[in-house]
Amino acid sequence: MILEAKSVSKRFGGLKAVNEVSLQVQEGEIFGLIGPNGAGKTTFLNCVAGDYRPDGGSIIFQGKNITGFRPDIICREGIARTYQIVRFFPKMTVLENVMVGVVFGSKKKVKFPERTAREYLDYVEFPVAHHVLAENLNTIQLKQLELARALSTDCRLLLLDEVAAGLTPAELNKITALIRKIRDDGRTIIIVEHLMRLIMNICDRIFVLNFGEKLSEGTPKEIMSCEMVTKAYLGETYMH
Amino acid sequence: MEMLQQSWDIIVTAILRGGLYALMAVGLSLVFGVMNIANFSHGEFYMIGSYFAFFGITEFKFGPLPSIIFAGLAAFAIGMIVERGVFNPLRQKSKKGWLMNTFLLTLGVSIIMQNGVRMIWGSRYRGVTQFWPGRTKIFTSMEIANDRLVAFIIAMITITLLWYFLTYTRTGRAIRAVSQDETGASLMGIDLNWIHTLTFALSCMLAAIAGASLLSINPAFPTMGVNPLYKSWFVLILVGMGNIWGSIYGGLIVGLLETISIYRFGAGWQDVISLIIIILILLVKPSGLFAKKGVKSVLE
Amino acid sequence: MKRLVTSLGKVFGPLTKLGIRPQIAVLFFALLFVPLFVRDEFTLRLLITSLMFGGLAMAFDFTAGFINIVNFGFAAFMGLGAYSSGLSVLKLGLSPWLGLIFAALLVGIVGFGLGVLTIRLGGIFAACMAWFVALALMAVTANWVDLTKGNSGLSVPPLFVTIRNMPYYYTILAIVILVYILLAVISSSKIGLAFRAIGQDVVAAASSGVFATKYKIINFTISCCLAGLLGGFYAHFVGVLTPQVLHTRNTVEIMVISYVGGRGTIWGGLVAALLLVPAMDYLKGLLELRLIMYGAAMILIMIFYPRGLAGLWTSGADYLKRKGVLPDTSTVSVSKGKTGQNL
Amino acid sequence: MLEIRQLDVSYGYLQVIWGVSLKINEGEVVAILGTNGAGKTTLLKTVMGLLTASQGTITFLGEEITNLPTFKLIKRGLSFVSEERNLFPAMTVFENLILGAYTVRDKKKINDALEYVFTLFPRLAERKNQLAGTMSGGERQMLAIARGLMHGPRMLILDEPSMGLSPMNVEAVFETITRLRSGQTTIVIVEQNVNTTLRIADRAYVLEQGRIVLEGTSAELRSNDQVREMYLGIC
Amino acid sequence: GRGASKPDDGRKIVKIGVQGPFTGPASRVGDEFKAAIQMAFDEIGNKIGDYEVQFVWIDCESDAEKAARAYEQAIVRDKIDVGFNTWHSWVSVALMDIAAKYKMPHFLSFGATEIVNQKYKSDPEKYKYWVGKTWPTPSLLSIAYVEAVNEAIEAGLWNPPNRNVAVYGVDNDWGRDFGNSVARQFEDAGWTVVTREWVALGETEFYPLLNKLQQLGASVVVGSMSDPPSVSSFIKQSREVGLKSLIISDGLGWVGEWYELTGDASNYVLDQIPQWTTPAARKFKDDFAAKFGFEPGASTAGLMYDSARFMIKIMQETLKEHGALTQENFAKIAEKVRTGQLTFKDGIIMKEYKYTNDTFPDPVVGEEYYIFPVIQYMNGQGRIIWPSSWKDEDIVIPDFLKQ
Ligand SMILES: Nc1ncnc2c1ncn2[C@@H]1O[C@H](COP(=O)(O)OP(=O)(O)OP(=O)(O)O)[C@@H](O)[C@H]1O
Ligand SMILES: Nc1ncnc2c1ncn2[C@@H]1O[C@H](COP(=O)(O)OP(=O)(O)OP(=O)(O)O)[C@@H](O)[C@H]1O
Ligand SMILES: [Mg+2]
Ligand SMILES: [Mg+2]
Repeated sequence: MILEAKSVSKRFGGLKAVNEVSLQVQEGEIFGLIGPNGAGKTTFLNCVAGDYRPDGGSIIFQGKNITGFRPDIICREGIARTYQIVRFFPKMTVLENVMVGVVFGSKKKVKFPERTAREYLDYVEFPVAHHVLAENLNTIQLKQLELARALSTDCRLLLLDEVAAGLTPAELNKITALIRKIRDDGRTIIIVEHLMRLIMNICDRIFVLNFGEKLSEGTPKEIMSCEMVTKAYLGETYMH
Repeated sequence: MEMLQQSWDIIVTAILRGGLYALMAVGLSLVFGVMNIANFSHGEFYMIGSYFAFFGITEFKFGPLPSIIFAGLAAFAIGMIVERGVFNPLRQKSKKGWLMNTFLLTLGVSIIMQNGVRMIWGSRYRGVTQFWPGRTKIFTSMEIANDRLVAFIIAMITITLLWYFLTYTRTGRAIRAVSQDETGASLMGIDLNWIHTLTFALSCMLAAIAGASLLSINPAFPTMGVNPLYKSWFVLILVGMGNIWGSIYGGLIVGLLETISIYRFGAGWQDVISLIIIILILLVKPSGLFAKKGVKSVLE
Repeated sequence: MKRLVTSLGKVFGPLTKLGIRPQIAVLFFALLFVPLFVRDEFTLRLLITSLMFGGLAMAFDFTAGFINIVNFGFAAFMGLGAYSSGLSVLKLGLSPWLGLIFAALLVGIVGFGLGVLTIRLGGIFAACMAWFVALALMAVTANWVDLTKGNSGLSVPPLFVTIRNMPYYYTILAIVILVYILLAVISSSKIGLAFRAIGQDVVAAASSGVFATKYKIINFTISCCLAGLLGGFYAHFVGVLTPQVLHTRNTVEIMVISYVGGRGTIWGGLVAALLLVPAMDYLKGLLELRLIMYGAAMILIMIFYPRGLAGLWTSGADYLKRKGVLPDTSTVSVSKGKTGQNL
Repeated sequence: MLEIRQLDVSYGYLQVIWGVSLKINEGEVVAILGTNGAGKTTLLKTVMGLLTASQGTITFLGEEITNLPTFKLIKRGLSFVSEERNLFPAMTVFENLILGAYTVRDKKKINDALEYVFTLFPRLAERKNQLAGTMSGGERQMLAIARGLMHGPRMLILDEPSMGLSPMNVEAVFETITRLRSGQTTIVIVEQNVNTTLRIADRAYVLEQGRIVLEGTSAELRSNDQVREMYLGIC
Repeated sequence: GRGASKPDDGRKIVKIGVQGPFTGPASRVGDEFKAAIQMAFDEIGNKIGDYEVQFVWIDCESDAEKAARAYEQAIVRDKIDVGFNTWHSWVSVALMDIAAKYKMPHFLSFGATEIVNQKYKSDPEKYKYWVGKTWPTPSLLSIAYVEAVNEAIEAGLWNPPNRNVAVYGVDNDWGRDFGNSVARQFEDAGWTVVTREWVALGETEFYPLLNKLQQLGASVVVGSMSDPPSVSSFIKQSREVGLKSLIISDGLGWVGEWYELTGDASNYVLDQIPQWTTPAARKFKDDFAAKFGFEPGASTAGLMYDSARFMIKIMQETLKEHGALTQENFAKIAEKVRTGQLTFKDGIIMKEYKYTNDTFPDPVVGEEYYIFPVIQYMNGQGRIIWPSSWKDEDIVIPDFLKQ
């Protein structure tokens, strides 16, 4: 078990965005987190990554309680993430963007950050020259860049928030393969996604959130056949 | 008894002072909220408001109130010209680094206006001794000059009118829409250029009204805008951006802080005291007393 | 031409690695020899002032151009340096040289505090916080008459016994070279990478492991420390201090220089100072008209060339590279490359 | 109704749209498909005057509208629901809708329009006084579409209306489009959700790297091998 | 550029470098200075003997560094032969070093506070090129108020309820120096100082301060502010608040338009300011207003006019004694100015401008030399009430101050 959340809660004013959520993620699995818009998926990721401090509960990562740690510390502990709305350094080159992760993101001291950064860019098959300013990239390129930066922190656990949103099926296939490759290279992944095709395809286990609370948990098959999930999330007429 | 009397004095003084700070701050806030411009030439419109009121009275022989209105309208016109001549061209060219670029533009406008006025009208002081002679008794013992009272009332009426305009009229709603989402607003059929020009001109008008209604207290001279500018920034930062009613409280708070520190620590320290308190407040509430997180608008 | 540049590139290669631009190295070299040719005391004084403003603009840019916080109270920190250096000489009996160092340290500490204060604030709020601290400092300087003599002004002993400008010239040149090298080296190091990262997206920086607070504080401390040092020089060069030194007017002046020079470049501010300060001096006879022109120039530059002189240089160099006049040596080019469009 | 001829658009040096021509007839639902970054949004924004065309012409109802400012296009009966929604977060649902009718001066027409969108989206009527910024993603999308209908547009342009929505909400959005279509509004829709889109569209264009590479009726496209491979993910 | 040196065509030119705040926050003063100097030199056809006078206007912008730089430029580039005038004390201090460096005699500067005296006294030999202050250290003048008030009380014109005095002032070198010295002088004369209040430069809101003063109930409220908006606001608001004290507002009349700003609120207020008393003075005032379109202030334009004419005299004397207007010769004549051998008696404001070794760099203060009469304002007119030998009228005590 790499990550354990014990009744994690986060409130915004009166709104319980995440309410007593407990879950466990096993080492080396792809863990899907789904739920309707506003269910609290992003908020939960934010709690894990340290962007929000949970109001209650605890988060254990590799046996260490990291609840309420600063995001940069959590990053160096080995949890990296991408954002639903891509975040990057617009006035830096592609290479420098990744170097930030290489230099500051891990506890290990990297001897040749530039070379390492290039390796990660190649790893995600980044299609654009490395000296281009990030502000000139398009959405999919930015998503790849963000992925490379997240990986470059040498993380054990990767949190992906809607990486596939807005991709065409062909692009989807590529990203699916990439996610698999990342997992096969020994990293654990939590993925938040609305695209059922992707989720059902690659997840080992799926966790469904609704109104900040756990609705269901299980293998993709179990989830698909779960009536509650169909009702709250997929919709009656959902068809693949 | 004396304590009580003194507290009343402090409060009344603070209110009178704060009302005009609020009027200045509202204009600043409007431009910041709608156009995302941190305007450092706001004080210069206060200054030309003063000048126009002076000319209204001495040259055109208007009465006090018409002079103030005249000053407001004249500043409105100048504001339109400045917006069209300075900010509009930049907007058409590029919106990169907008906040800082426009900030420098406002500094340029401020320098030009200060020195331009000095070139045209010289640096002599132009003032009138009184608008509305006489004093009014407030409470049992305190008397206040009518000028000051009327200036305060004008400020409050202006702010209320502005609030009504923004809340209930079609154009007002358009201004608020632009402040929240420019692209969205243009997709509603709102002419952004016109709204920007209007907003800037309105803000200039508010500053000019403040300057004009204080003419009998503050004679007009080229560098007079600096102090009110600072004070309105204090208010704006204290209450947070984009909050008209907040600006009134903010004006009163800054007024009160200054008044109290004058009483308690002597006049020179007023800035130190009120700044330290504003800094402390900001440490606790980093985006201002009344700001709502993540929501940018001119009116809550 | 191309070969010349290439061989120059070899000479400056190691420097470039540290982020020190060859053209600036050439400029410093030229400045070293200026007094051999210019024996005119006034020109030297003008150069001293220009260099001083250049140094200030670089230190200002270090914060504004990198971590993207405009220290709108910058002049006050320079003024604080001036007063602390002056007072340490007058009250503690330090030598003016020690005074300079004392000022740098003290203002560095204050900058540290400012960094702590502005940690939670972003954008315009951080700028205003710095400004408010500065206004408060200025008011204290004016009111703490027992210590500072307030608005009457404080006489400060000079750095040198001689009254010639030459020693001051070399002192400020040394300081400015030091400042430039320090800032260039830092900003091209890992720390500089962190500065730019938090300047562009704090959240992304944090999730990449950058502890923004730490770097913000480091940045403020360094920038203020240098402002203090230059302030100390100001004090002993001019010989008299009033609280007006801390005035926002001066911040605006420094800011304009740094912006005209080009944001986030360090060297832009220095070059801009060497052009703007003499230009403004030359136009002195125009009185208000000069300031009106100054304002108008500011507006025109911001509208038509917001990237400043450095931007002009870069696009010029890019143009030459495209024409093949200059070799394309840069590994990290700022030019807009053609982006691949698809996977 | 809308005709685009030989349109070129660039961001700075970077040209994104290359000689695009297309034609949309009254009453049609036309889909524009394309990979990420193909330039769909760019194309729509240029039509709406949010970006400037460097070459080519756009005509609407027989009049040239190339590079007219956006607000004038709204007055002529175009409406655009953007990818980013562009709602006014600090205003209520009601105020958002009223602003949708900014170009309409007639009170009665506004009220009629309000009634119409409230029958389309009963949810909005319930939430009339909620701030738009506090609504969920699906509700926001409904509001954006409703707002786009408030001035009674002759043509509605939708940019990825289902992006980021849960499957249930996606369903709801497509249902709305079908209903609008029966209401005689011409619709242009850009979507990634190719499958569903082709089900409701009459015709479609395929945009690739800023060029139109295919066009035809939905049925034609659905049976086209290239489309099947690229967009439907059927290999 | 202006870097031209002297023409070789035989024309003789003397270049005089005039320091002043010609732009910046104090430019109002600079305007008056410039105008008054031009008046004085126009009267002599801009000629000293066969020398044509050329001015180099050196703008200090109210900033020590800029002033010093401009001064060095004037010396090195414009090759001025002599320096003249300043306004701020801190500018004086910065320029003293430059003057010493180039041995440039610099005559008659306004910068008046103690800091200038201290710098001079720290090394009189080095700073001997800094020749004379146009305005004495404030404390030398303010004693007149104490004497005027005490004389009125002794003469039975006024029976104040107490011997308390409240001191206020603008928070700068001028205001504080004045306030503190007048406070000391009142204390020496047996009065009690109940408060000292400093206000920010440019402040125009005095309700809190005035209410405080009113509650303290001092018989005399004395102070100085240097900027007209503050002064006029203070006076007007003191009436609005109903302050029941005799107000001494040093410097109210510094700008010509003071009465337009304060109106009758200035009635009964005491000030110490030179008046346009002599016919020559009144003529100057009228000529000035006609020529430049604004009212001159007696203590700025008026004093400057005297100062400029003293300067003319110095130049004429230099020419007469040494035959040429050169920097060295001006330096020689400086000795005579400093020791009182060369004085100026034809001023429109003061009886005699004179320095002695004892007073230097201050001018000799006294009824026959340099003194500001104490005046009381009534309906826009200032009437001299002290010294008795100059007196127009007795002090008038308003009803609200009578017991
Ligand atoms: N900073 C915040 N302040 C106030 N409310 C918030 C904040 N962040 C999120 N919320 C609210 O918390 C709830 C959960 O939001 P969250 O972003 O976690 O949803 P989500 O599951 O990621 O939805 P989506 O699929 O649309 O991205 C929503 O109702 C949202 O409005
Ligand atoms: N503001 C911009 N500056 C520079 N290039 C841009 C800008 N916006 C978009 N582009 C580029 O233009 C191209 C087309 O972008 P556009 O957003 O139109 O694509 P799209 O088809 O709508 O893609 P998506 O499916 O992601 O919405 C992309 O390569 C993108 O990188
Ligand atoms: Mg989310
Ligand atoms: Mg798009």
